[in-house]
Amino acid sequence: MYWTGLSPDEARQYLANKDKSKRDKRVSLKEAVQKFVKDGDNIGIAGFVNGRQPIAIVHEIIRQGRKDLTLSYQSAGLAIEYLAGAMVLDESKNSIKRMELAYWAHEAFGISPLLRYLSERNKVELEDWSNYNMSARFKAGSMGLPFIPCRGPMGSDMLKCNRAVMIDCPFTGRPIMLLPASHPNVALVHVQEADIYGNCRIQGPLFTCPEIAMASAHIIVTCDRLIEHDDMTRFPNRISIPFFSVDAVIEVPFGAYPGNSHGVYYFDEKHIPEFRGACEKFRKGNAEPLKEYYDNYIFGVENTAEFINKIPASQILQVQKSESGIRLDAAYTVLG
Amino acid sequence: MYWTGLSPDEARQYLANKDKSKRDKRVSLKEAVQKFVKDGDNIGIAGFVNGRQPIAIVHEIIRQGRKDLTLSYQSAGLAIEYLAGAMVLDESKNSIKRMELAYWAHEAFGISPLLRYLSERNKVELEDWSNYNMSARFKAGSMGLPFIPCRGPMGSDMLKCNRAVMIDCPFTGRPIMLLPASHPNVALVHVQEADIYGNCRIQGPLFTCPEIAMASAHIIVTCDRLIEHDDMTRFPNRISIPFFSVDAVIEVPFGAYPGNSHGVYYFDEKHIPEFRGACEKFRKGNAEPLKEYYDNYIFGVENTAEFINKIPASQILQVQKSESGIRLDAAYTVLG
Amino acid sequence: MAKYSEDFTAQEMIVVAGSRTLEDNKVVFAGTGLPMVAITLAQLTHGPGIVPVFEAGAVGPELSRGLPLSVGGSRTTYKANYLLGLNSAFELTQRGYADIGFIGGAEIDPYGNLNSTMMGSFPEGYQKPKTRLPGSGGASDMACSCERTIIIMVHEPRRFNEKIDYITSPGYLDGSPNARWRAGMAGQGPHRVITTKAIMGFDDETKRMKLLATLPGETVNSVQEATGFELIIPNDVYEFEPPTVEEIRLIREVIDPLGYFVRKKIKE
Amino acid sequence: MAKYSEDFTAQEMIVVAGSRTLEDNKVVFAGTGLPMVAITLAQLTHGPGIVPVFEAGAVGPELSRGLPLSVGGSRTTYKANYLLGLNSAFELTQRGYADIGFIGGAEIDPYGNLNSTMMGSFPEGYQKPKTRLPGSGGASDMACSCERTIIIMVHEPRRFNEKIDYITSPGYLDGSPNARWRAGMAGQGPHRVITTKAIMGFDDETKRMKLLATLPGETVNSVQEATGFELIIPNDVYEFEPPTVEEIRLIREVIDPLGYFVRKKIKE
Repeated sequence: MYWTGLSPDEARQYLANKDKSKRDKRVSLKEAVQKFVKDGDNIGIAGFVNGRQPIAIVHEIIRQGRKDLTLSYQSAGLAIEYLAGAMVLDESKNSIKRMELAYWAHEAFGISPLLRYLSERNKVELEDWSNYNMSARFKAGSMGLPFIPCRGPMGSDMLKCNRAVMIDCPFTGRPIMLLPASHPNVALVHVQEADIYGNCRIQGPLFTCPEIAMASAHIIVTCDRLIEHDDMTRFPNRISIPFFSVDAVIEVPFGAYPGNSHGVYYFDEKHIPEFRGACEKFRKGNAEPLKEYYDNYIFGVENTAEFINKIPASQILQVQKSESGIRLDAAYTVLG
Repeated sequence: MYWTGLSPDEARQYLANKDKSKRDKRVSLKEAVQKFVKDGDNIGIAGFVNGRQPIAIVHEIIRQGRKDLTLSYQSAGLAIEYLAGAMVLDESKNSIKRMELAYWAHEAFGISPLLRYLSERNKVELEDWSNYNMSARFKAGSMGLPFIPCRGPMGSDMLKCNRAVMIDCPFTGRPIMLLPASHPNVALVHVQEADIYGNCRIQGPLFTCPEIAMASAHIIVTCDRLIEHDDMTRFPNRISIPFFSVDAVIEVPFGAYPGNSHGVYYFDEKHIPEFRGACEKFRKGNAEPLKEYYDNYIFGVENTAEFINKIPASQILQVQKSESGIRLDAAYTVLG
Repeated sequence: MAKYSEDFTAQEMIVVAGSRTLEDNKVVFAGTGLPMVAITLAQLTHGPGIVPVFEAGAVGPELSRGLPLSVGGSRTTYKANYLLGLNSAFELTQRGYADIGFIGGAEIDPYGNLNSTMMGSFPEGYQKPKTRLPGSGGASDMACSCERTIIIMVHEPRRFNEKIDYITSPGYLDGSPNARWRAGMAGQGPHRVITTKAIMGFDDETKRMKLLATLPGETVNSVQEATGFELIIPNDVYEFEPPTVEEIRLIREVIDPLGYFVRKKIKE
Repeated sequence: MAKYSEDFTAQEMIVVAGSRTLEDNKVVFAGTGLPMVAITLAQLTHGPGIVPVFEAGAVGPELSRGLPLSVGGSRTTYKANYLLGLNSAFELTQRGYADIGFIGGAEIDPYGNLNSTMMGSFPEGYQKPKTRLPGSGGASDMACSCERTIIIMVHEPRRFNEKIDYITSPGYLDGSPNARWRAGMAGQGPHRVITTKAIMGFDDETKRMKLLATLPGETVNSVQEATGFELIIPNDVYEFEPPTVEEIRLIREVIDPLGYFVRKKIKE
């Protein structure tokens, strides 16, 4: 059995020795990526398809350049497409070595052009799992267990090429599947609200964010807004990731744009097709639109604020206005 | 391997065939106990020590009389003590056959007199586990898994007399413990707020209540207050037990008294010693105070409202006043 | 006004058929795309008590805030009755809470096994497929653990094959007796296959696909011709009731006015 | 005013010793009773950054609302930084988030194995013990999975035995090399044993209990006499600094004015 990222025993030891004190973890996104994302890392990508994907962190990784990454996620869209786009444009600067995944596409916005491009050329090693498999693998990691049992997908061809193990249940005698834990080197997580110590409050579906975060050795959190610690601890039942798991907290408004951040902004139904369209053109042989997209929106800017500034204000106002998600449970004070 | 309650396959089949429609589930506590609690049942006791224990339901069970019960819980206090008291007073009417437990005592209020009485006379079959073991067994049940791995307590004598199985992890090669799922016939759960369909919002520590509820074939919920369905679904992230798991909902103010219901009332620091003292006297040979206690507070009343009415108002006001727990996240409308 | 619509697309027909197949008051685990549209239509017509479950975490929401563009999108959460994450949604399903799983696929075999992973040779060509598809997502989990599944497919010969390239979502596996039970699965398997041409079920004995009804404009022959393997054709194949004017109006005006899932060519 | 208190009980001494053993800024998983009092004292003195974890679910609360009467009581939750349930608390612990577990027991052996289940013959007498104790609770989980444990005990000969009747919470098991690792445990095992008479640790090689310090009023001999097995007595045993006036004041006036845990005779 081989492990990507950390093995369960390594992950335990790493965390046991980690400084868990409650301290101000605000840094710049540049510093956070410099410090916690290394070439060759296994990276846990939080969010789900195009909901709360860590877009701002991924853009910064692309600007800095990282190679030989293993990407672990259940279902993802934009975050992976952006990393893949950077790879196909300049493999010497950014590259994905391997993916442990359940789904890479964009649901209503269409399939992933670059999944087809990369896999049909065998440029990325794939390990297919189901959404529950990947979610449960992170869950096992976050629980400190080397594996977790699961009832599916038995009989699927996924089992022929992934590390799941079938056993006979020692209690019922029936076959059951065991999934090895996933412990990424670093988790990239975007949430609506965090405090300066790293406590995170997630609105709407939690996806697999708490599990991915707590399974990983390091966690970078971006949030749409930093709030007062006391506003966070007033509702402890609503804290989804406790401070001591988190290494870096960065307030990045629109950090999941052009995807959906529940209760804050909806999908940008113009910008997602704009980016995806450029990827599709690349797949069909025309690299220029994708190159232009990156030069304009990623390499041509310093940060997410500048990226957002290039989007027509009407689009930004629209994604805020059309967001139907549940707003905050309570009043809060935004940190100035 | 033997199962108490339902086996994993029985539990799956039972639930697959169950009516999961969203319908008004209010009934009287009498009816709920008549319908869902049978002689010989494995009963999952929710709450933790003396916090949110299902006292009102247990008192009603005692009034109706149930025999040969298996009680499953992590740490419990009053709920079990009440059932045990009923048993020692009249074994022909109420009896506990077996307990799957981690701890039975009252923390600051002292040990359990009747655990000593019953076990030292071998009147109850015991299966010892740890708090995490029992919690994880319910969790496995609620997840639809026949077992769940766990890292403890290896090397403990508990493993010699319970159904845990040690295996070598197929991924790391290291020993790990597997816990069989627990699927009680019925879960007894007290929460602060529920709606008429059975959705439950728990304030403060969740204990193992969601897992016990969702592992069981039937669930009886008592709540300190019924609230409007729309007030419940306004904060879906705070719903701890979804309606389709629940069979019966009963508004029983003070349904966990004399224990703590987080945010509503604190421990009654007078009444708990009063009851526990009667149990201790019984253990030491004087049955009279315990008999009087039951005649006065349980058999002599019809329901929890009458029980509460026998407590000095000053005590009731005190447990409300001294409760320091977190109050509701939001305004709500109490159903009239 | 006429009861039945005279102008509808194959995609609209599939949504109507899917919707009508859903019983009221059941818990329905919804895959992305057409299943979401069909569930919404059912809720607006005969099934107001349907409890949708979305794998990203939302359970029992009202789908009245517009068509969700994702099973994790904000519109899946309005007045939800439970809202955690993927693990909790799939755990509910394993436990037995999901009466129906509603999924799609790119390719299907006679036993209802689905492929949404890759076209090409497997396992040799796994790392270099001819066509790479998005992957399982939650479909294989639903296929295993929902009590029954309903499958939605575009009906083309290349998608209906005696042998598929890759089994992503297990149906009745090789069709042998109790194959699913012996494999360790909890759910009972595929209940219906709804396509652009027909409604199909499965033979109780052989577990092979069986024609139940032809959709408007189709015949038993046209369905068999569009199917890459031999269907069981019983004597009582019936014609499916065409979409009503009201159903088509709801799809076009209320549920998917921008045509995200319904007017587009169906893709996986 | 004198720095040191001249009037304190054995229970108060144990709380002071427990408190001083806790480093600031560590995550401390608190068993019920005296450990809760000791953590609160540490937070009020040298360890304001200690992060308490309670097995019922509360993580990182401020313990300023009065002494919790239960590890699941409302007073464990004020300004908590995470608040789910037992599974989540123990999962954190398995994962490596709990630096210290702080537990008690009724009986202990030289390797730090604890009994809080039963007195009598085991396994024959399991269903009819001589004395039945409350059971493990979460102590055995803490003993296995917290990175280190601190044990609090009443120091009486009958509680310190070469062989205990029942191992509830594993220490170093039989003391053989890597016994805990070989058994599959994640944590490193007992760090300190704090009693009404002494502070003890464990020998690195043999894993047997070793006297480190005597509490005020005790000597090496009085400690050994109160111990039912032979302690390792190194040359550098020191006298533990007596409780300060301020520590005793905090216990009596601020933390446990009603004497729920501290003035009572310690029981398990």
